[in-house]
Amino acid sequence: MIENIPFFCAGLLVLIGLAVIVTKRDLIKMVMGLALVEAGVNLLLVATGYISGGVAPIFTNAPSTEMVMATVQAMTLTNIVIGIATTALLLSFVMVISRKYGTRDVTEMRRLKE
Amino acid sequence: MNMSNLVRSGANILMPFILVYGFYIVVHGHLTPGGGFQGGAVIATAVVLLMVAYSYENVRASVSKHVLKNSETAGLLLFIGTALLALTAGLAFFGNWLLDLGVIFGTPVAFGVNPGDINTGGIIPVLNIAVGIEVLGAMGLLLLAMLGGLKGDAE
Amino acid sequence: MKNALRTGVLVVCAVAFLVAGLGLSFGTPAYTDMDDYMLAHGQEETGSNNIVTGVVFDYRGFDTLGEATVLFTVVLGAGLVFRRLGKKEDEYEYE
Amino acid sequence: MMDFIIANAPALLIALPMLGAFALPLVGRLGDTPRNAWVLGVALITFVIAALLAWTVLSGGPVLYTFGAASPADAIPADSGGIPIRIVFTVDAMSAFMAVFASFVGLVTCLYSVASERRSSGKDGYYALMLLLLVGILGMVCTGDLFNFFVFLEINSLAGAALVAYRIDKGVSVEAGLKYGFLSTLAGLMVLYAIALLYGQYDSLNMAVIASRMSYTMLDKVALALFVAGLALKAGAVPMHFWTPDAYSMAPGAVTAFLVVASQAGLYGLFRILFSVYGLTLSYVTVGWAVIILGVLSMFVGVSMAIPQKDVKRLMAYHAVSQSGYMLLGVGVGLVVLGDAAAMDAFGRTAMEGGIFHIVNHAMYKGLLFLTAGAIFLQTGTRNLNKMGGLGHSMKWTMLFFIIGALAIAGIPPFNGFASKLMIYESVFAFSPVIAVIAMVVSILTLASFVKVFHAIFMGPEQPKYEGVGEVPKPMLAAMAVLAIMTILMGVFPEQIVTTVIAPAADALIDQGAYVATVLGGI
Repeated sequence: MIENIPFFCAGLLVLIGLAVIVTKRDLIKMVMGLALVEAGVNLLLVATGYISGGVAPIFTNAPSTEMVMATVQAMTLTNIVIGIATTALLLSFVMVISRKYGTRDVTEMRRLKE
Repeated sequence: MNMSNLVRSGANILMPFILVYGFYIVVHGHLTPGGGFQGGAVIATAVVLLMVAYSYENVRASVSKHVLKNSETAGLLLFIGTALLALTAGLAFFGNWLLDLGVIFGTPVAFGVNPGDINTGGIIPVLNIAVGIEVLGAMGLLLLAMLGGLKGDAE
Repeated sequence: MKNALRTGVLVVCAVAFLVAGLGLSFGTPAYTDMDDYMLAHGQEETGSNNIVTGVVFDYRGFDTLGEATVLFTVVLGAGLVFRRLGKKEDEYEYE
Repeated sequence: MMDFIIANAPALLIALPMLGAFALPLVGRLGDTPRNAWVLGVALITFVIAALLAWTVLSGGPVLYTFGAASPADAIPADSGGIPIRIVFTVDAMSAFMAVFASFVGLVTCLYSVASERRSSGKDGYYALMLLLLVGILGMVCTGDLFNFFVFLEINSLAGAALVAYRIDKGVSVEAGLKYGFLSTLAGLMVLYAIALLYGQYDSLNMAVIASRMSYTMLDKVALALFVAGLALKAGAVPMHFWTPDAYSMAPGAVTAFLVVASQAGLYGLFRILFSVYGLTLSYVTVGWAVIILGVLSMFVGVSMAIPQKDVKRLMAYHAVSQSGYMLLGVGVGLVVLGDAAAMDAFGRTAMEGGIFHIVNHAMYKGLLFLTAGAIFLQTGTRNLNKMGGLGHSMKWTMLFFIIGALAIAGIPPFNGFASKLMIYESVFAFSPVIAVIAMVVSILTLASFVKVFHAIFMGPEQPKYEGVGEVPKPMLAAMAVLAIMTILMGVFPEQIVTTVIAPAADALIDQGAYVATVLGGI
């Protein structure tokens, strides 16, 4: 059980992110919560690919040929870039909103309620 | 607003090192940790450094949006073009058509630990460079767009 | 009421997201066949010493194209929301 | 040349619109007309390739495309132990069907945008995003790889969010775009978490391999719950529907029509996961009932929220939620009887065919309705039903198209909505009469709602403030006419369409063994 701590950490990060999204009212903080969820998912992805005693899967002057899984690392790289892109787009939206509305408080975004 | 002389001189000195380091990460992507995305991001931090050291207006004046946009488009077209060329070589989309050809990047690699040669990897270094150019342009554009939005300078 | 609902949702999520630690075993995955193949054949098939780069640009190169596309999409999107609107575009007030 | 295109159709289907979008900043410098021609050309070629691909699939069985392999068809390398290593596109009848009508709607909405967005700024970005949204949808429906699915889901979400925010509208559109982008990204991350759970257990990302190794452990159940939650959010089913009215009402008309298809790609993903990845290992009765309950809730909540709306696009958006309930209901009934061959033959297959048929029908008539709403907004500058009236005198064609769309959505013969709803009523009645009655009541409420809207917009005396209002430009009328003709055609010849296209698609979903065997070879 204790050796599974990376998985628990990943789940915990996702949970913290969700809690931030649910409880905070500032749009920027909500986007930060989303980034936390992303970090948790990335951690879970990388952790699933670990093999005990393995080294990074790069053969240039490698210390041994017992290596960890490569696919998840590639997936994590992809997801990191996607995450940066998403965060940038959402933050741009928040910037426009806060300039046009004069507030970032989510409870004051009443214009789309019926 | 301009930062102090010290910061600006430091930025001037660091700038070439950042560029060279980013370029190194891009072209050695198939041998050492790194690759197009990472290297492109490192080069894009040079733009950030400029923005920190000098004012946004100065950077806007010296770093042209058109150059960044062109480099983004060129990188993407090079990327998808390289992948599409595999079709003409009789392989599937994204086939490694430069592999084992013996010409540039085409040296075969055997299994096992080795010191690494730059001219291996087939289309991988080409794609790395393409992605590097694209990420540099895209990150630069994003930063300029968001900073421009911050200053209320819409365009 | 609303707080109770929130807490309930979070508790359900907690169970869902933490269960990964109970089912998987860190360091000793059950199946490793796909990645074993990549480690064994990656150098010959992609010519790249860095297997991660080999996966990113060769085995899963199509994902990377998608990733570059995401970046392109975001640059377009950010450019659009910060654009200066034309004179003929009247901004519609939502009522 | 033809053989080359057919052999590489799945790759070209994605690569061409991508290339078209990447080159748009360059083409856009030449001016408006070359850019519009470029966009329409790319969309048309994509549609032709999708049709070719569908023809190949329907005549010769599912198509495999392995990216980066020496030959596209050999998904499994010689000494890999019988598993695919690279990304594999698995295009079966269901995927091909989705791809064809998605690219068709893409073409039509681009044609409509040529006229409707002619006065807007930033059109290069707009058209590039339209093509990228098309790329996202096509990738989602064609791929056989879970992580690839996630990547295209993100392209779909972000392009959609940027398009929703396109009009800005003093920040209100941007708020809707933020809501859409935020929730879609959250949905995408849930899907990715589930993918990581599956990968950690089975070390594969290929749907067929995972299906063959599936043992339905505790983790698989959690992954299933995350998949359903994420993809139902993306598809806009109740209780995760709150982004739909905002996003659909604030986006430009053409974008809204296309966003309907984008959320249907989420629905496709849900069906693919349920049937092809989990399939019979699933506790299908429980999950099937869950899908049915989602469907009935969507139908009922959607229509009851729609009736009091004053904003015409918001009203239509709630109807979209309500209609997606029919699809969930039909396919849910099929899922409940998945393991029961007799019940499946008696009504399950018909229910699934009805649900899948309703997907394409909904894309056609709802697209048509959103396009007419966009046309009305373009000419009058308002979406408020109370401020409209008497437009029937000046916008006769738009009125005609609106009538066709409204009758189709209410399930009146001879339009296509009737054909698929009839299949759903019949089969669901055999399964549970109560649910069938609910479905019919929802249909009647839909009709009532649209009669009201029709009256508010088109009837009454000509109003002086709309004196200068005339008919919309020809490209917009052409786009609406194409969708209207499809709506009528599919309503007049439902039998032919169901036997040639829909039945193979339903079979492709039901028969999990065939899907696995397509990729892994005969088992």
